[in-house]
Amino acid sequence: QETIKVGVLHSLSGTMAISETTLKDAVLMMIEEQNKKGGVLGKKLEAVVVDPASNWPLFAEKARELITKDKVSVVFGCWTSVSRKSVLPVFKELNSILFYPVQYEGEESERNVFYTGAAPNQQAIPAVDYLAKEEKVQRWVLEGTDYVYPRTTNKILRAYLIAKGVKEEDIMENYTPFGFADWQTEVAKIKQFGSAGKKTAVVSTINGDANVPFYKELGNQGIKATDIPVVAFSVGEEELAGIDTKPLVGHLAAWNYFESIKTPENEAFIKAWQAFTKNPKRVTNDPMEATYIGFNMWVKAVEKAGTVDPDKVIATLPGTKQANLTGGVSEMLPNHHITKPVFIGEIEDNGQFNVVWKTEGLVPGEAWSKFLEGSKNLVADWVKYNCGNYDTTKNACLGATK
Amino acid sequence: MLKVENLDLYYGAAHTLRKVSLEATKGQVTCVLGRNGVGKTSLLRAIVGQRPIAGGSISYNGQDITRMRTYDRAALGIGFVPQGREVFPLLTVKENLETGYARLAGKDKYVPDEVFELFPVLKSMLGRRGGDLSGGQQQQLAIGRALVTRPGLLVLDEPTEGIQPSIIKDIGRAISYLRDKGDMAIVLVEQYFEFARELADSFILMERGEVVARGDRSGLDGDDVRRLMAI
Amino acid sequence: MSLVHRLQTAMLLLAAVVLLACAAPASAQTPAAQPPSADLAPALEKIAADSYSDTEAALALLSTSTSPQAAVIVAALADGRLLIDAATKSVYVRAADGTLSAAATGATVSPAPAGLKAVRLNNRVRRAIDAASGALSLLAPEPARRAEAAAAVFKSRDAAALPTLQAAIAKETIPSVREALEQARAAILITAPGISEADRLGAVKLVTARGDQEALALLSNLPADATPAVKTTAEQGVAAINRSLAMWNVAQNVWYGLSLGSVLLLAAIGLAITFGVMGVINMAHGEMVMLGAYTTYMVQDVIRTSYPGLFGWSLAIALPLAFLFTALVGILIERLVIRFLYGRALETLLATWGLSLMLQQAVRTIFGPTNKEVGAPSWMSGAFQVGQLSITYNRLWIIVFALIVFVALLVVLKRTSLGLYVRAVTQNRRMAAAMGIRTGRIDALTFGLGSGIAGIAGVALSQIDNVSPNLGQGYIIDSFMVVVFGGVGNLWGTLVGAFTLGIANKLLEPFAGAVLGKIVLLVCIILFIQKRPRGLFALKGRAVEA
Amino acid sequence: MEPIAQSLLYLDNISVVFDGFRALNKLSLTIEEAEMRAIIGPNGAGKTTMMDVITGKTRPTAGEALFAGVHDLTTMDEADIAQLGIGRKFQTPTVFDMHTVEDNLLLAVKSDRRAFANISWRRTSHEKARIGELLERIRLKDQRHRKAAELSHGQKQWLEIGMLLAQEPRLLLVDEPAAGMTDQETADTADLLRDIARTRSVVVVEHDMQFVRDLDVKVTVLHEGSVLAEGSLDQVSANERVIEVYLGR
Amino acid sequence: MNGSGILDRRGTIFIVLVLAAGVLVPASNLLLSPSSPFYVSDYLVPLLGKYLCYALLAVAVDLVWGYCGVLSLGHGAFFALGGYAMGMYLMRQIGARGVYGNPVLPDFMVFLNYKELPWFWLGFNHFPFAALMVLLVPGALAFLFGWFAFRSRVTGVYLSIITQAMTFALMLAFFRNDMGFGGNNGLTDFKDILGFPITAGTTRGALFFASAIALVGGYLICRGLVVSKYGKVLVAVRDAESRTRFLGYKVANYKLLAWTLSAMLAGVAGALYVPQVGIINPGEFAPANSIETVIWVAVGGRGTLVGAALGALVVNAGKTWFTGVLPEAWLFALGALFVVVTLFLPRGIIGLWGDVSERLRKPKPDQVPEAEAPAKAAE
Ligand SMILES: Nc1ncnc2c1ncn2[C@@H]1O[C@H](COP(=O)(O)OP(=O)(O)OP(=O)(O)O)[C@@H](O)[C@H]1O
Ligand SMILES: Nc1ncnc2c1ncn2[C@@H]1O[C@H](COP(=O)(O)OP(=O)(O)OP(=O)(O)O)[C@@H](O)[C@H]1O
Ligand SMILES: [Mg+2]
Ligand SMILES: [Mg+2]
Repeated sequence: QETIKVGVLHSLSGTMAISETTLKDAVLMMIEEQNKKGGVLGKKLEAVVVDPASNWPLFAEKARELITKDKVSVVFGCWTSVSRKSVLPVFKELNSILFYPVQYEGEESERNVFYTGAAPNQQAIPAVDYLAKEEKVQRWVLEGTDYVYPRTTNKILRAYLIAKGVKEEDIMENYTPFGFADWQTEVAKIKQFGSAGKKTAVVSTINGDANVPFYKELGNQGIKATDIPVVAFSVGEEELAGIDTKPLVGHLAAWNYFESIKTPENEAFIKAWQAFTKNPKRVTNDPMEATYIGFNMWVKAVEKAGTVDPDKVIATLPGTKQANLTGGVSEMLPNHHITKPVFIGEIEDNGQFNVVWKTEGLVPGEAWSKFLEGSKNLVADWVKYNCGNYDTTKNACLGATK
Repeated sequence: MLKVENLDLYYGAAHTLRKVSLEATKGQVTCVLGRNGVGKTSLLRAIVGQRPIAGGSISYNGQDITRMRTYDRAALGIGFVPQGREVFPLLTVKENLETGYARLAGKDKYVPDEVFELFPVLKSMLGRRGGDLSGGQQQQLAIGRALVTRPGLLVLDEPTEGIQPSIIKDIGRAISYLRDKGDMAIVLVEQYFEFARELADSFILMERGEVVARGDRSGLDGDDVRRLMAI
Repeated sequence: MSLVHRLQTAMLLLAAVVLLACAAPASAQTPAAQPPSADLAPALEKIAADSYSDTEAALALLSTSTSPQAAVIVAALADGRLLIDAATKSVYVRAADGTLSAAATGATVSPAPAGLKAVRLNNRVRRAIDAASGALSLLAPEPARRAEAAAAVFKSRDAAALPTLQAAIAKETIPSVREALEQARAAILITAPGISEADRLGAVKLVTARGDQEALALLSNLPADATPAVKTTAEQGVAAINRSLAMWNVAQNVWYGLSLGSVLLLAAIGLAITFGVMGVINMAHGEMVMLGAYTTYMVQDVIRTSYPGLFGWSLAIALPLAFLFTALVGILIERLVIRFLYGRALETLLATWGLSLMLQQAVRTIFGPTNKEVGAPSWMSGAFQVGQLSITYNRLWIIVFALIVFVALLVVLKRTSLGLYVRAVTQNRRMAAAMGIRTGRIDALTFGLGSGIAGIAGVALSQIDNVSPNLGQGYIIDSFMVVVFGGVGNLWGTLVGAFTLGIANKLLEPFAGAVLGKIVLLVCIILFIQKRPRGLFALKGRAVEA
Repeated sequence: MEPIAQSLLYLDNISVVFDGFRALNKLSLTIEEAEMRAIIGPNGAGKTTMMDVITGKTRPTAGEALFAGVHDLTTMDEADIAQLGIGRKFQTPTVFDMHTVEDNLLLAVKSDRRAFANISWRRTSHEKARIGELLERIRLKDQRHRKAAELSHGQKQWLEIGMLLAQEPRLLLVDEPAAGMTDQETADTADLLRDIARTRSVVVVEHDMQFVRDLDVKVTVLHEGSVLAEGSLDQVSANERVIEVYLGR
Repeated sequence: MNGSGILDRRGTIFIVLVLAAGVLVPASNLLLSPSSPFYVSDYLVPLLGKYLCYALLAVAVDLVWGYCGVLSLGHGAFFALGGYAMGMYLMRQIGARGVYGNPVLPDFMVFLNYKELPWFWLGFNHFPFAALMVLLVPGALAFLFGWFAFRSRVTGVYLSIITQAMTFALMLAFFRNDMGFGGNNGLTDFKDILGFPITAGTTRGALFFASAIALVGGYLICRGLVVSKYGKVLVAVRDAESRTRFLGYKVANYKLLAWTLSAMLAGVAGALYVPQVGIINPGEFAPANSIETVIWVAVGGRGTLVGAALGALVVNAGKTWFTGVLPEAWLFALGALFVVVTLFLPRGIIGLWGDVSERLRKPKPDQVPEAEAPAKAAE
């Protein structure tokens, strides 16, 4: 019987396996469920899993393999920005579809890519707003791993904070290398910066593995959330599963989904996930939800278009709506980003998050930041302009993007 | 004591030892003679177990040791002074000597006095690293080290190489002393003919991997031997 | 707010606190009903609304409440035991033993109404709780709690607590607590508006004596109405504190360096055996460390599920197990693979690299790719101060532990025959065998020893790093760097190398930042090796060149 | 200073100290052009160390070492010294194990030592002839294509002698050439060296008195790092001290 | 003959095969219809091209490791530098087609608020300049590094570890966003090369062909070196460095020449690699990459050049294949491959050829001589 092939492009080994393997399993679970419902367009879905091994050129190679050799109709994959950047040209050249489920720095909108994770305006900015309003934070440490997502996010945040009247000297930006493990000096620096008499918070864009030693050191040096709260954009339930969270209670994370949010959809999802992984303790997290939304949007779009033909599916996707797991309905926007609610959660001692704040409605993802010099005039609209970087001052689509 | 029969040995495809037989008995010195490259060292290495052999048998004290590992042979009491000294370069002189304790019972773990009597220089250099010694000193260390193991069979490959004349004389005296004690068999490879002639109780003479002559001490003065040792 | 009014509130507060101090412990024991106190009502009303700002406001009310229930409520709130019934807007306290009582009266309520939910907390509320309970427990009977309360007030600088503070200081007999209380008062005196110049000057002096970051913060944020005299004294204080802090800072960085060095030492020391002594370019060394960490995880897992009481001992139990397990794996590896490669040092790189890939994947398959939680026993958590030096217990223990391992290893290698035979075997395997040394056994034991030590390093590293399949990868490069920098084959070199690199790194980091600092350090290593091509503790002489 | 400039090798007051141990102690020695000198002395007297100093392997703690009156050997590196024309045979034979016997000689044959020059190298007929000649002389003709690692100890000794000859140095330092050779070969080596010494300077270290006698040259006895006696073999053999520390009774 | 001619039989076969592939692969991709059994898919062309680049890198590593005994754990750095030089050229070629439409600045500079091009980017819009830099930058770095290291007589593991430190430092540096090389994301989204669209089949084919030529050229250069007397000296240096000095050879110069040349070849390999995989980022500097390169060489057969290239091909093809068919367990397969090769093929895959052909010629006794040289501590 003929099947529709779905590519799964997540690292199963190397440094990123720790995060990405979960997403691979998530896609497999959704495919299984979809097949139970009869598949798509009357055909079963078939997953093609490859391992790009946390190696960025290998991502491009594997993407090419999936599209040309395995002839997949869509790919769910990537976590890091660089892996996405690495596969972009491949998806453009071979005209296929990528669903990218992770929060990222924005400044991008491609015809072939659908971004179901948060853009900076769906995570970073609300988090800062919350801290300023609820915690009366006046002094900011922007602590990140030295790569493009933290750099860009912090650039946006800095511009945003300064626009809100925060003084330059009340912002400290600091970067550490990937996999940084010895946080003593950095944490001491934060402590020092935070003892200047003004309420201080840390906005953490620390990536991956470096988080665990960071939080362990915070705990050791006795920095409590009530003194200097840390709000993180890449620490979720999965990461917390590896830490003793008792000393971390009260530190924050900003996401578009938390496992602890009680909705029927979410409960069903968690149950299905734990059954699928045969592990009653397995946690869910935000990128999984983003994968879930993306997957279902794709299914809907394919059903609606009646074909898996990339051009048709790409044209159909904007406007597709999908109920997310937290009670709202997300919509794929013409800029290929989606609308999402934003939640702020505080870490609890059981490794879950207690939602302390959420946005009123859903926030539409913005591909281009208004706070960056280069992009403040850009909009992405694949429906109206068929362009990902339309310059509203020049009324022209920039560059060579089709 | 030691009985080597019809030994065959190859290096790759090169047939280096051909049906070599040799016997050594307690209280006697057996000399292996021959020009450069005839296979003397290869024979000794086969005896101590450092070279696998293709055919033949080796027995020691009636026990077949043909397939035995080197260290097990050493444990039986085969002591070896290799060509090229092979002292442990980064161990001190003392430590080099102590490696000989491996086969000894606790109460025997000391360096016998005769070692230092024979080679007084070792005593004064106990703390120096083996590799720092001069060539001759290393050679003395190598012999001393073998004596520490209280061997029942002592296998010496050109022990006088690089040693000053006075000590060569001492070594000669020591070998005859050990022989005369009667509890040790000695296999000696020696190019220094005078030295060999004085010590040998019996000898074999090799040529291209084969034994071409054998006999007791008196045979050494034969013309054959002189001719075969010549270039 | 007029002065009179303020005095009145202060008196009230004082009375309340005195009352509370006597009543609070009693009321915790006996859930006897109290008459509802009128001033609790508005607070409870706010709490019932369950919004963070309302709860915060309620706390402000509670901290001035005269009711003995106030302390009970605050404590319950802090622990998440304060429940509300959304339907009736009533508030309950659940005691530690599970009994439910009405918050307003303390009367036991049973059966418990359905649909109770805990009052939600966030950081702002937690801070308010701290301040309130600080104010409420300044006169607590236990000195430790009083000291804590003083610290809380020092932080909150809540002027309302001033009268209570005065009372507490007057009563206080223990010098250290008294000092804390006085400092708390000084903090209020400096920041609160309308304090006399003399008071402020005294306060500034007191705070200057404290000499830490917080003192600095206080002194550099004087209120607008500070007189010039106060300002200059404060400025002098700031300068003095800055001077002493600069010195302490260096010391602190050296301490960080020592601690980083000890981690490097632990990670490298097993390699100093397998690589330094045996000459195996052991790329699977990091995986041995990882296996040690996973052993710790397993031990803790068993303890958590079956013998929770033993948790404090988990690391002590894990140590020998990790050693044995990794040593066993090491011996297996040696017997199955490495032993065929002696004399082909470079090929061990290839084989051990292959092994490291397989071990990583094996762990990933068995335990999953995500981090595993390894907890810290209580004696490993927290920090203490030495002067302005903050020393964390886990780092301290790791340093001690690293040194113990080092010394033990040194003894094994230098004082036992195993050590001698190992070195003999690695220098000349063939000759060692001819001396009667059982080379195979020595090789296996040595590799086992090196691996086992890597394993116990894993136990220690599980305390500060991720326990994930990638754990080992993060240390392998540094380990090689340390061993080589110190001089291959020299244990002292490894020790000195580890601490030198650790301290250099930590002294550079504050200036250059973490990334540049590391780059600078690497360049320094490259240059250093030019000067000493065989490492810090290079062997010299013929023995080496030959 | 006159004689200094004339002598090929001039060692003056050389001392070498290894962590406190004096391996050479104010050693002075001169070797003339086309002179052969035999050096004997107890094990550890410093003979090899002296050669190490001359060839740049060991830097003396004090003293002066001049070659041909102008080159200060204590400041030059090994390659430069070798290029001056000082060749050496080591006490333990050191040859290039992975190279064939022939290539070992080829590497030694006097030629341009610069890297670039050797890239565009073609085997000259001169080289070919020279190597053939040497192989003949050291009796390794049959082994020419074997790897040096496969040679026996004595064969390696010969190969190294061959390499020394191939360099055509002005000064040959020969450390125990006869060790491990049969008496016949020892005599043959002596012949060879005498032959060479007609045009070049040679310093030989040996413990084989028969060999030294065959050489029939001036003998220097070293002891504890300095010269103990000098003269013909018969003269020094009669010296009581020499007998005591070296020859034995 | 003992391999003294530049072209022995093995080498000839190798060159013929590579050149044939260089022509046939693009040809069958461009000329045959996809249904033909000989059709090489669009996916395979750049993939095979990548292998060729890796093979060239392996040959470069083998020159210094196999023949000169310098175990470089940092050759990835030269490869990556060559790649960056090419990447910078390709970035400049994008011109105003970037997402921000800036005619001069690459995208990442626009959103990092660069006002003008950093000086070290100047000139990279000219291909000849970039091509020169592909050679010069790795060459100069290698020369500098080698000049110090070889003169100071840093050898063995000490040298290996400082090469590793070098590539590690470079990796950290290039990861820094402020370095002006795009940080972690590196350089990507290239549009065209020498005016030809980079994704066109013909361009791909041409790049593949160029890689084949480069591999053959690199091989010939290295082969020419190692069979010359220079090569014999290199081997002598590898086996007994100090002895070589006593023969009057300036060891440092010999090493330096091979080292620098090797780095330049690695740079060329990197430069050809980048347009074919479409991205260059600091991950290429990762020490693990360099170690892997060494492993290709060992798998193929150290000190044989052809073996090195073969090893690169086999390991990478294995990796591609395993990551596709055994995504969850491929590390077991790859790890096992390494272990098995070490244990059973001590002279690498190419040694198998030697063994087989030797065995065919003369049967030898079943005695295998045990490892000969006494192991020296780690060197
Ligand atoms: N490792 C080896 N591989 C191949 N051939 C070897 C090896 N070792 C020795 N041979 C060869 O075997 C033969 C015998 O060598 P062996 O060392 O036993 O000679 P020998 O009699 O001890 O000579 P010498 O008096 O020079 O020490 C020689 O021809 C030598 O070339
Ligand atoms: N690096 C070193 N450290 C300590 N002692 C050393 C070192 N190198 C040499 N020696 C000592 O220096 C002395 C001189 O050694 P040298 O090798 O020059 O002696 P030699 O005259 O050549 O002796 P032989 O005749 O035994 O070869 C010896 O006692 C040796 O132990
Ligand atoms: Mg021999
Ligand atoms: Mg000597």
